[in-house]
Amino acid sequence: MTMAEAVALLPPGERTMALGGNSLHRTPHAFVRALARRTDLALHLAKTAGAYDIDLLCLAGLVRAVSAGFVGYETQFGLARHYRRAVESGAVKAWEHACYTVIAAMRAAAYGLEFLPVRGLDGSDLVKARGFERISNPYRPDDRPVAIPAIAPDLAVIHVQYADRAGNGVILGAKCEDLLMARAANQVVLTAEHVVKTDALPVPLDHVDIPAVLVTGVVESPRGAWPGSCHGEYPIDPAGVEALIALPDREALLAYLDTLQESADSRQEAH
Amino acid sequence: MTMAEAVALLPPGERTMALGGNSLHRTPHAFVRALARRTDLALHLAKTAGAYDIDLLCLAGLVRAVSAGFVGYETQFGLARHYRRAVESGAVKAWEHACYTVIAAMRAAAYGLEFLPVRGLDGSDLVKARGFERISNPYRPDDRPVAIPAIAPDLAVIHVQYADRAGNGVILGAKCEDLLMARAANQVVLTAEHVVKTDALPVPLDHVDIPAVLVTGVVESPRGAWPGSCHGEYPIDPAGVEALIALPDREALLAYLDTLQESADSRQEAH
Amino acid sequence: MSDDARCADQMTVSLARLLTGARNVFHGLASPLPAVAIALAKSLHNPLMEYLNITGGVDIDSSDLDVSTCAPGFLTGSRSFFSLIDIFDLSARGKLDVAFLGGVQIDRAGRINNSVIGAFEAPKVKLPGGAGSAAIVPTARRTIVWRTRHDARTIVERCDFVTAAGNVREVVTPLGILRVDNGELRIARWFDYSSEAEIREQTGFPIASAPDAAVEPPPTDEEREALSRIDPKGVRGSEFR
Amino acid sequence: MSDDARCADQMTVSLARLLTGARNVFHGLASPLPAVAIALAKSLHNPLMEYLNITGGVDIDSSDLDVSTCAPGFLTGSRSFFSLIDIFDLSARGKLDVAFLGGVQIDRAGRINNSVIGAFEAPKVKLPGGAGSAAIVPTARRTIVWRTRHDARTIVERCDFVTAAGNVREVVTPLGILRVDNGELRIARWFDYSSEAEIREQTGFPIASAPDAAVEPPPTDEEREALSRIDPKGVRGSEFR
Repeated sequence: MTMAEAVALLPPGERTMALGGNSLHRTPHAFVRALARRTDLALHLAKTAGAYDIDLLCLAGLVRAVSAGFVGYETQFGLARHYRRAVESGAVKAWEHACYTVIAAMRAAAYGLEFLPVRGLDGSDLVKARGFERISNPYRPDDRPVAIPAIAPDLAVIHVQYADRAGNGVILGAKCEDLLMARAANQVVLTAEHVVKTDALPVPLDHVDIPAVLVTGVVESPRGAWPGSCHGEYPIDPAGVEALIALPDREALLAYLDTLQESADSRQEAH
Repeated sequence: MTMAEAVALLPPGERTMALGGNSLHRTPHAFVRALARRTDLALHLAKTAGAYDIDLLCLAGLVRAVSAGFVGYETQFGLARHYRRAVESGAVKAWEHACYTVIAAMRAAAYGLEFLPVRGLDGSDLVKARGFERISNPYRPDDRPVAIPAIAPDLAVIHVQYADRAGNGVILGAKCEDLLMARAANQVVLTAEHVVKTDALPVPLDHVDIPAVLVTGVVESPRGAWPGSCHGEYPIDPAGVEALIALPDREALLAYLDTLQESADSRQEAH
Repeated sequence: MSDDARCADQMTVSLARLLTGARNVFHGLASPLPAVAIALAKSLHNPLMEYLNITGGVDIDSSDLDVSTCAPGFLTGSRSFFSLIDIFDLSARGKLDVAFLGGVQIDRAGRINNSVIGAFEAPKVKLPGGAGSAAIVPTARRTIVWRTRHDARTIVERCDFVTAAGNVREVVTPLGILRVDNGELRIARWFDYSSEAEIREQTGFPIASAPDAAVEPPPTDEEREALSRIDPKGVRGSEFR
Repeated sequence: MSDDARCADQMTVSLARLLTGARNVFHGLASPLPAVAIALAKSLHNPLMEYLNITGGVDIDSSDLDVSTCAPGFLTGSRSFFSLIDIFDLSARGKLDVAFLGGVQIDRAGRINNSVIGAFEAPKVKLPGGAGSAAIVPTARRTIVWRTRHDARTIVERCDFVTAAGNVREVVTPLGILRVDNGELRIARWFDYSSEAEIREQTGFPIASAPDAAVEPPPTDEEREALSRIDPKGVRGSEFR
């Protein structure tokens, strides 16, 4: 699959999309940049902790809501200012979660359920603010866990170090919530540093992280997590992160993306 | 840990125990045989599909209830007659599950919940027979999934091909429900064909199946799944299975176990 | 050729024919006939069908079929790895196309019993249990049930206990193929060695025939040849022993 | 030595001292001080403590600490692999001993706000969010909160929004250690460069002192030596820049 094909998978309109990785690490940033040129999406983005990915798509004007436990660049690069501005202006809804409730929401979707109870949240204003309802344990009525509504992404995009053409993906290092995300989503696209023959994957087939059964397509995407890190491949590139943070608006973003010369069409199909 | 130490982990009384593997495959049979000499346990056994393991412990008189989707030897060896006799006589309660509800029950325990809703079971008499209650989806009241009560084993025993001394376990081939079981249980013991140094495990550490964090002890147990199969190691030994099936009673079982010369004490400590 | 061998071949071939157009298919443990039938269908008419089994094997090469259908051989040649838990979840998400499940008793409404003969709390016979059926039959898009016996104690008016009910579409027995039409089992096909009348006689309730009821063609030469290639050890016959 | 560097060292040392006897401990992202403090505690007085982090790393060798506390370096030297999902579940099962969580606002009842300044639906400032805190603070046996600022806008009578509440035990700031006693924050320790009075003055509500309130000893020579060995790049100072 080419990056252009991957970017075209979501039909126009309101869609839910999950992005793999955590904060600046192993996130499918090349896909996000390619997607930024679309104008016909109102995305609900879902992940436990986002940064550059959510910030960029907010700047691109493609986001209507974000379900996440944390959106920001951690200590080094500070707040996600494009996201923050979009939320504070009312353009984007911050559907704040605890990271664990994003996990519960995706578990619900993966298990074919409309909600899943979760342990925790007692005392948090998030329960009321987010409209989360409690349910009664039918076996012990004074146990009233919070029921988290399912999040079933229309598409999950996951960046992996290795994939075969069939769609078996191998994640080295932190898995983040990507294995779960692949099971919760209706379609899965892998972007991969390396597309290799099945027997050249770095783990035996019975230890692949993302099973081909769930995968719609694989896009070869070397340095696809840049300017974030990719375990075993490259570290964070601070200049690349700062360049996004410094952009004032959508036009500047598109001009900046042009300078990167990584248009979707230029990507080779995975061999 | 020695096999004797593993066998002594469960305090006397009513305990819930989960056993890894599926039917005759990669089940911790050596552990089960060693446990059979105890007389002070009333076990609730939990797994999706059991065979020799459950049959043997029923013959040993150590079982009070079995939560399983299937107990039998599949096509070749027929019904689990010791289990069946124990159930039909009333000595053992068959808490029949769908395999998926065993999974839901262990997921509940792994997630710190007392129950988990599950999709499916509509039209099954198991719901009423097992006293499973439905709960209302608080966001759409006509959605009423069945709530499966948690099963939190006091001990899970899992047979793996490879483990390091710290307790990182690698399962080659079918994983069955063992990864989940390890997370649902209060304590985990691995019995391992091969105890090796961490860097000699057949997958990188970020792909181990059972994390050492959850493991109380590792017992070196070559041919520990005999007479069942162990993927990559050995196939089913039909004579060994038939020998158990043919035993008439507990006394005969203990005499038979003596002939196997694999007393718990004779096991070497893992090097 | 013995009667049993003939039944095994016919049932396997008929199960395989039912897989035309299926996108994915699953069988559990104790399922030799479905395992061979799936290999046959992939070989003859549905090569793109995704075959899932308990071991995690996906589209295995079926060179190592075994009487125990969760044996390590059910991973041989796998092109991916998709665990049993994944399969149950897939079904719960409504994305499992076809599931094969056995039934010790099958009743008029196409419901199955694998739990007990007699009362659940005090069974006369404790059966092995329904394995995944109670969760899969209602959620898989289509369930095909098979049973290597067809008599009035097997195909019954009402199961002693309903282990699973839901999307059962066909029931394949040594005598023919029953199909659930409008919530009731009907005769859809009989075999060249059986007959509509024999099915009626051996069924535990007055069974009607579907409007399109007809004789099922016996195995073709191509199917016979493929069967002996795929299953030289006769795994498909093991359920008759 | 700058004021900030002194605060960073003192806070790190104090956080490490709080880990005496802890069996396992977790920090999330954006947690440079806890990451260094854990390494310090393991090095000096609690070598058997199990250290869990977002990457899946377990008891990493801390040779590759980074300002981003979910960077790949947080797997270096790991002796196992235990994912973030596993850690949340462990906490939900009541088996997580100590969690470190940050708080932009911390209130009198030891509750924390990482969500918004102003109203939730129309925030004046949208903060990054509480990450795992809402789920972990009520389920971990003990939560230690740290904040590199201590003033009346940070330590407040009531949070604008309660992101998380539950088992917060201590709050460590540049001025000292506050402890939740009987559901209310009290002054437990001040530092040699601060004072009980300064804490009182910089706190947004009338704060009482615990019966055992006292000065916290400054870093010992051993602690200083270990700090420069463990964190030569000054990761612990990054939160003050």
